Amino acid sequence: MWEALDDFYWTYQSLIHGIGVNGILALSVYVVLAVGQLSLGQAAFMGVGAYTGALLSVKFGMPFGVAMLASAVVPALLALVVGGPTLRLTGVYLAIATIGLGEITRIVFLNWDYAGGALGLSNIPERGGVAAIYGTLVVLLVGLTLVARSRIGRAMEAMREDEAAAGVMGVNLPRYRLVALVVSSAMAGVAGCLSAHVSSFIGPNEYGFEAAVTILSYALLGGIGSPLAPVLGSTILTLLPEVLRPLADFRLMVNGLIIVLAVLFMPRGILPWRIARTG
Amino acid sequence: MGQHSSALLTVQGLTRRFQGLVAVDAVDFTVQPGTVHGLIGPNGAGKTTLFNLVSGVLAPSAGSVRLGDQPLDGLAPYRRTALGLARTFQNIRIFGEMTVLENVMTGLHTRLSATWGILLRSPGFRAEERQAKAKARDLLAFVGLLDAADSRAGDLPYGDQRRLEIARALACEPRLVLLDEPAAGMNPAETHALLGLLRRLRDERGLTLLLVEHDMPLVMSLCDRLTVLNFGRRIADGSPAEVRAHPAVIEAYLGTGSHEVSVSRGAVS
Amino acid sequence: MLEQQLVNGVVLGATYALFAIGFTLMFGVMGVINLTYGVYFALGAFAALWSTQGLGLPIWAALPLGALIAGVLAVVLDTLLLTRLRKAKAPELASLMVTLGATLFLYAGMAAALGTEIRRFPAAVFSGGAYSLGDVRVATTQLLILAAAIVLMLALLALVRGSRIGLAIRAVAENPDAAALMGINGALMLRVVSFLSGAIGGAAGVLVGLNFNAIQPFMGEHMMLRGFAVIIVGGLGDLRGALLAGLLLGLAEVLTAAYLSSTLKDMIAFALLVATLWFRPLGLFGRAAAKRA
Amino acid sequence: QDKSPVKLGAIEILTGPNSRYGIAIQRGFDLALADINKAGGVLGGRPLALAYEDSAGAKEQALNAARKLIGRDKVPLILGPTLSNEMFAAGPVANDRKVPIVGTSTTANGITAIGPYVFRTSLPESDVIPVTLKTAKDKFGIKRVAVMYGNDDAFTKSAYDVMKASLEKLGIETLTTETFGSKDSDFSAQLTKIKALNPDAIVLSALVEAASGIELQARQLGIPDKVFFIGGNGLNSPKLGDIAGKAADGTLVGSPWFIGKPDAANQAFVNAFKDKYGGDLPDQFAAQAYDTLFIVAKAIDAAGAPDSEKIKDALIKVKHTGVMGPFSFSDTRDPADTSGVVVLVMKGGKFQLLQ
Amino acid sequence: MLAVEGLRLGYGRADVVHGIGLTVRRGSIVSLIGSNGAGKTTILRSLSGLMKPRAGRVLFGDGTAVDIAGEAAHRIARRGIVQVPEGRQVFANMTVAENLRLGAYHVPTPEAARRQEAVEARFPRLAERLRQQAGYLSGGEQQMLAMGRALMAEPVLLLLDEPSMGLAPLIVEEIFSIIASLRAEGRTILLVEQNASAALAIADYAYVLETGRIRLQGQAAEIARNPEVTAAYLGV
Ligand SMILES: Nc1ncnc2c1ncn2[C@@H]1O[C@H](COP(=O)(O)OP(=O)(O)OP(=O)(O)O)[C@@H](O)[C@H]1O
Ligand SMILES: Nc1ncnc2c1ncn2[C@@H]1O[C@H](COP(=O)(O)OP(=O)(O)OP(=O)(O)O)[C@@H](O)[C@H]1O
Ligand SMILES: [Mg+2]
Ligand SMILES: [Mg+2]
Repeated sequence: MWEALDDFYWTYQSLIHGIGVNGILALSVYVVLAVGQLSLGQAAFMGVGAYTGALLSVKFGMPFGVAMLASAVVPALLALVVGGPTLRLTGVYLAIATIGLGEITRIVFLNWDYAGGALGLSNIPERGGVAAIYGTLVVLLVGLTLVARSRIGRAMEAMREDEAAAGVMGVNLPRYRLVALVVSSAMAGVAGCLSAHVSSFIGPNEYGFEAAVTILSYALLGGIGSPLAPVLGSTILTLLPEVLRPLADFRLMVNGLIIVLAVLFMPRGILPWRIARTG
Repeated sequence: MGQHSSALLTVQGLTRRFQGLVAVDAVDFTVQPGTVHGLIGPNGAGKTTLFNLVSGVLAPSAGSVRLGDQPLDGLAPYRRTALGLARTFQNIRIFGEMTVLENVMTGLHTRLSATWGILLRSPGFRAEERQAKAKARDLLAFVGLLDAADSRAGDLPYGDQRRLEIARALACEPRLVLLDEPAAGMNPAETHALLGLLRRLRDERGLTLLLVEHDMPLVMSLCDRLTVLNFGRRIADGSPAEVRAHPAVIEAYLGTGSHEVSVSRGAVS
Repeated sequence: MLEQQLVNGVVLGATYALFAIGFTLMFGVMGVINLTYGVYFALGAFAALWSTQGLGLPIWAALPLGALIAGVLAVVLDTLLLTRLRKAKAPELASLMVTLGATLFLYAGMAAALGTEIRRFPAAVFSGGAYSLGDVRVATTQLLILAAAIVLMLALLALVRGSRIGLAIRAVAENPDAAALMGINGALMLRVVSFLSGAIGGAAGVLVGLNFNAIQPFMGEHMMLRGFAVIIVGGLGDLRGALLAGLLLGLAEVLTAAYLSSTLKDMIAFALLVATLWFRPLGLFGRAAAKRA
Repeated sequence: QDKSPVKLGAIEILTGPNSRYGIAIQRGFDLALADINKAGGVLGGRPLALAYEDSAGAKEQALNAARKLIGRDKVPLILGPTLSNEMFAAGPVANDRKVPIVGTSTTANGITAIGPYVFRTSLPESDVIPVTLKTAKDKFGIKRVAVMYGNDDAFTKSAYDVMKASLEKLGIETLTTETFGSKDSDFSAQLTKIKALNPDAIVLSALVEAASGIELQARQLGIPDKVFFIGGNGLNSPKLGDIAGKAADGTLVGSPWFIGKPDAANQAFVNAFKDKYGGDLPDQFAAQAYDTLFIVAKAIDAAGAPDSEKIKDALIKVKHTGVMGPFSFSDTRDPADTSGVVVLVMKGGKFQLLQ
Repeated sequence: MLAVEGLRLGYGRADVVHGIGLTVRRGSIVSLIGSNGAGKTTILRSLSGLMKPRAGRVLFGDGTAVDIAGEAAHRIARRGIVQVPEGRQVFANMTVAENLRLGAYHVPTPEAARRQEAVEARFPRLAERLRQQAGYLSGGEQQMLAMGRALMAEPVLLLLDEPSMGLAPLIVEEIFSIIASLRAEGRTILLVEQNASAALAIADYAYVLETGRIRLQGQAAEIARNPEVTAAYLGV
C-alpha cells in the first residue's frame, strides 16, 4: 500500500512540482494584471531567477536559502531598473516591450558561455522539492489574499478600472505600478529557482516568448478576481496535456479546443468572482 | 482684487494650451473657505480643464495653484488628495465592478496607513478597517445610498452614480471638493434633492465646494460667489446677483432672459 | 558589399513589412492581440503549394489563391470566436486567450494534416531568375516581395485613409454601437478587415515561402515575434508605420550582422523596440487614444 | 511458459514543430519491432512491445513521461528521448531509479556522464566531425574556411564546438564565424559577408531547415559552386537535397550510416521502410532507432529477464551488427566503434559515398 | 409613422420595460419623460435596434408599415431612424469633421458637404473645431457634435436621448429651437428629456414612464398641467 502510494507520488512528482511552480508563476502575473498592467516578461524574470539560483548552487555551492534569496533579488533589481521607463507604457505597448526584454534576456543567456550558452546548465542539485514549492505557493497565496482584502487591494482594483480616477482618490500610481512589477518579478524569479532545483537542467530557450504567453494564459484562463483564480488556471493548464496523453496525436488539438471553449463560455475566467474588499 | 490671505484655493495666472488652443487663459480667482463657489461659462470655456489643472490630472502651461498656504504646483494627484483636495468627474467615473461600499472605501485610501499590518492582520489594521467601513457607511447614509451599499456600483441608475461619486470624494476627507456638473442627467426633483445635499455639506460639515454646473437655478440659489469663464478667460467674478446682471455673461452664456425655456425649474410655475 | 547588404536589408525588411501590414491592421483595427495571425501566414504558403503542386497552377495564380484561403479562414475564426466575445462584451484579454487556444488547435491540426516536414515548391514554379547589377544580385522573388509590400500598403492606405469604407472600419473599431446608429454594417466591416488582414498574412506567407523555398506549418510562429516588434515600433494600427518599421528593422538586422556581429542580429530588433518605446511610448506613428479626464 | 509481452518505454517528440525527428525514430522502432517479433520476440518467445510517450519537445513533458513509464508502467528500460535537452532532464530521473535509458539521437557532449544507467547508440559529433573535416582537407586541400552555426540550439552549438576544435587541430584557417537563429529564414547578411571573404569552403552546423535555406541563398547570392559546404550531423538528411536541390551539390557530411550502403541488411531495411511508409525514405534517425531496438532486444535476451539491473549489465556487453555496421558500447556507454563513419557527398540532390 | 405595441425589454434576467405601447405621428414631437432608471434609454435603444425586444412589435412607416422589431441597427438607421444616444457616443479618436461625415455615411460626398455647412452654421463651435479629435472636445461640445452628426443624416424620425444634457443655457435654447424647426421641416421626433418643462413646452404629445410602464399619456400641454407630473418631474 505504502509502496504503491510512494510509486504514485514518484511517478507524478514532476507534475506535482510543475503545478506548484506554475501556481507561483500564475500569482506573479496576477500581481501585474491586478494593477491593470499587462506583462509578457514573467518568463524572462523566471529565467533570471533560475539562472541566478542554479549558478549559485552549481558554481559556488551556495546553500539553497541563499540561492532562493538571490533569485528573488536579482530579477527584482532588473525590474527596478527597467521599471522606470516601462512605467510610461500602457496596455499592449507594455506587453510587447516586455516581450522585447524577454528576448534580450534570452539572447544574453544564449551567448553567455559561463552559464553554458545554448547548452544550458545541467547537473543542478536537487533542492527544495515539494515542501519548498508548496510552502512558497501557500505563503504567497495567503499573503496576496490578505493584501487583496485591504486598502491596497482596493487601490489595485481601482487602478485596474480607471487609473485617473484612482489617482484622484489618492492612489500613488507610479509607486503601485513599480512595486507590482518588482514584486511580481521577484516571485517569478523564485519560481524559476525552485523549478531549476527540481529539474536538474535549464536552458535559455525555456524562458522565451512561448513560456511568457503560457504564464499569462494561466491568469487569463483562471481569472483575476482573486489570487486563487490564476492558480486554478495554472493547475488546469499544467494538468491538461498530461490528462490528455491517451489522445496521442490529437492531444494538442484537444488542448487548444478546451481552452477555446473555456474562454467562450467563461470569458471572465473559470473563477470569475471577485473577493470582497471591505476588510 | 480684494483677495483675502485666508483663501482656501488660490488660482493665479493659470494657463493651459493644447497645440494652438488656449483652453485656460491666465485665470485668477480665489475660493473662500466654507463657501460654495460656482464656476460657469459656455461649453468649451475651459471649466473642466481648470478642474484637471487644479486636481493635477493635467499639468499647466503656466500659472500656479495654492491650497491654503500650500503650493500644489508639480504635485501628483494623489499628493493633492492627501492635502485635502477631492473631485468628481463630468463623465461619471466610478469603479463599476466594485460594490458601492468599496467605492467609498477606496476614497479613504490616503487616510489609511496599514502596510505590514495587512499581512499580519494586526489589531491595528483590523481596527482601522472597521473604522473605515463605519465611516464609509456614514457617508453613504449621508448621500442616501446606504441601502445600495452592497450592490455593484455599475448597476446603479445614473443619478445614484453621481451621488456615489460625491460620497467617494467626501471619503478623501477633503477641505475642498471640486464638483463637475453634479446635476447633469438629473430631473428637477432630483436636482432639488442634490441642492439640499450640497447645502448640508457646506453648512453642516463646513466643506468648501467649487462647482461647475449649467443648471442655473441650482447655481443661483446655492452659490455664494461665481466666476465666469469664456474662451478660457475669466470674464466676470462676483455674487450671483452681480453675475446675472453682467452684460458680458448674458451675452456669452445666459442669453436674453428667456431662459425660462432652458432652465429646468420655474417654467411652469 | 555594402550595396548587396543594403539590398539584403531592404528585402528582409520588406518581408517584415509585408507580414506586419496585415498584422497591424488586424491588431490595430480590431483591438485584439490575435495570435492566429501566424497561422494565416503558413496557411497561405501551403495553399499556394497545393495549388501549384496539386493543381498545377502557375505561381501568379497561386498567390491570390493562397491569400483567399487564408482570408476566408480569418473570417471564419473571427466569426466563430471573436464576434461572440465582442457580443458578450467580454474583457479584452479574453480574446487574446481565445486566439491562443485557437492557435494551439490550428498548429496541431496543420501539423497532423500536413506533417511537419519542410516542403518546397516544385522546381517548375520557379522562374528562379536573379538579376545582377555589377556585384549586386537580386532574385525575382525578392523583387516580387518588395513590390507586393509597397503595392499592398498603398492599396490599404487608399482604402483605410482615403475611402468611406476606411472611415466606416475605423468607426466600427472604435464604437460599434455608434457606428450601427450611422447605418454602418459593423459585422460586415469586421469581416472585411479580417479578410484583408488574413489575406495579407497569407500572401506574405506565399511570397516568403517562395523566397526561402521552405514551407512548414510553424513558419509563422517565428515571424510573430518580429511582427510584434515591427507593429509596435511603427505604432499600433498604423500602416505607414508598419512599412517603415519593417524596413528599418530589416536594414538594422542586416547591417548589424554585416558590420558588427551576427550574434547581435537577433538582439537588435528588440533593442530597437525598447529604444523606440523609451523615446516614443506609442511608437513612431502611434497616437494616444483621445480620452480626457 | 510466460508469453506475456515485454513492454519497454519510448519517449519521443510525436507532436509539435520538432516531431519529424521523433516520428522518424518511431518508424525505425516500429519496423524493428515487427521484425523482432516476427522472429520470435525475446526471452524465448515473449513478444516485445513499446509504450510511446510524447514529449512534444518540452523537457517538462519528457520528465513527466519518464516518471510515468518508470513509476506507473514499470518498464524495465526507456528508449529516447529525442533531444539532448530532454535527456538532460529525463536522464537523471531514470538513473536515480536505476532504469536504463538509451538515447538514439542525442549527440551532445555529456549525455552519458549523467550516470551509469544512461546509454546512447548515436555517435556523438565529436566522433564524426573530425573525420569529415580531415577528409575535406586531405581530398580537397581546403585551407581557409568560413564557419556558420545556429547559436540558439544545444545540438548545433555543441557540434560547432567540435568543429572549432578540430579546425584548429587541422590547422585550417577560420576567416569568420557567423551565427544565426535556428528558426531564421534569412541568412543573406552573413552569406554576403562570407562571399566577400572568398573562402575555400563553408563549415556549417545547422538543422536541416536552416541548412537548406543557407545553401539555397548562398547560390542565389552568387557564392560559386566550388565553395562547398561541410556539415555536421544536422545536414545529414535526405531533406537537404529535397529542399535545396542543386544548390546543395558538393556538400560533405560525415555519417554513421548511409542509405546507399550496399550490404544486404541495409538494403533490406531501406526497402522494408519504403514499403511500410508509402515510399518515404529512412534517414539516419530511423536507421539508428532500428538498430537500437535490436541491440536492446539482444541485451534483454542476454539478461534473461526483463529486469533493469540485469539489462543494464547486459547492454554494456552487447555486440550487434546492424544496418549501420558493427556496434558495441564503450566503457562510458557511448558507441565504441567509430570505424563505421563514412563521408558522404551530395550529388544531384542525393548523398553518395565520397569516392 | 411609428407604432409600438406590447414592447417588453430587459437586461439579463430582469425585465425593465413591461409591454408598453407608443404612437408617434408623422411631423409631430412626442416627449417621453420619467425619472432616473424608468427605462427611457432602454426604449430608445430598442427602437434603433441596439437591443432586441423580448416581445412586441415596432411598426414603422405610413400606410403599409413594416415591423422593425429585432432588425439590425444599421438597417434601421438606413430607414431614416436616427438616434442621438445617451452619453454622446462620439467617435473619440476621429476628428469632428470625420464624425460629421459618418453621420451622412450613405450620402455622396458633395451632398454631405452641403449638409455639413448647414450643421456648422447651427453650431459655430463645431466649425472652429473641425480638425480636432472628438475625444478632446468639452462635454458640451461633444453633445453638440452628437446632435450635429444626427442632423447630417437628415432623419425621417429622430430619437433624442437627453439632447440638452451638459449644455449651457444658451445652447439649450438653441437645441430646442432646432427641434422645433425640424418639426417645421416635417420631420418626426421622439424626445427623451430630463428638462421636462422645456420638453413639454415644445412637444405635441407626451408619455410619462414609471418603472417600465406608461403611467400617463396625453397632449403635452395637458400633461404639463397634471398635478402629479408637476410634483414629480417639474420640481415645483
Ligand atoms: N486634451 C485636449 N486636447 C485638445 N483640446 C482640448 C483638450 N482638452 C480640452 N480641449 C479643448 O479645450 C476647451 C475647453 O474644454 P473644457 O472641457 O475645459 O470645457 P468646459 O468648460 O468644461 O465645457 P463643458 O461645459 O462643455 O463641459 C474645449 O474647446 C476643448 O475642445
Ligand atoms: N446594461 C445594463 N445592464 C443591466 N441593467 C441595466 C443596464 N442598463 C440599464 N439597466 C437598468 O435598466 C433600468 C432602466 O434603465 P434606463 O437607462 O433605460 O433608464 P432611463 O430612464 O434612461 O434613466 P436615466 O434617466 O437615468 O437615463 C435601470 O434600472 C437600469 O439600472
Ligand atoms: Mg466640462
Ligand atoms: Mg437614460
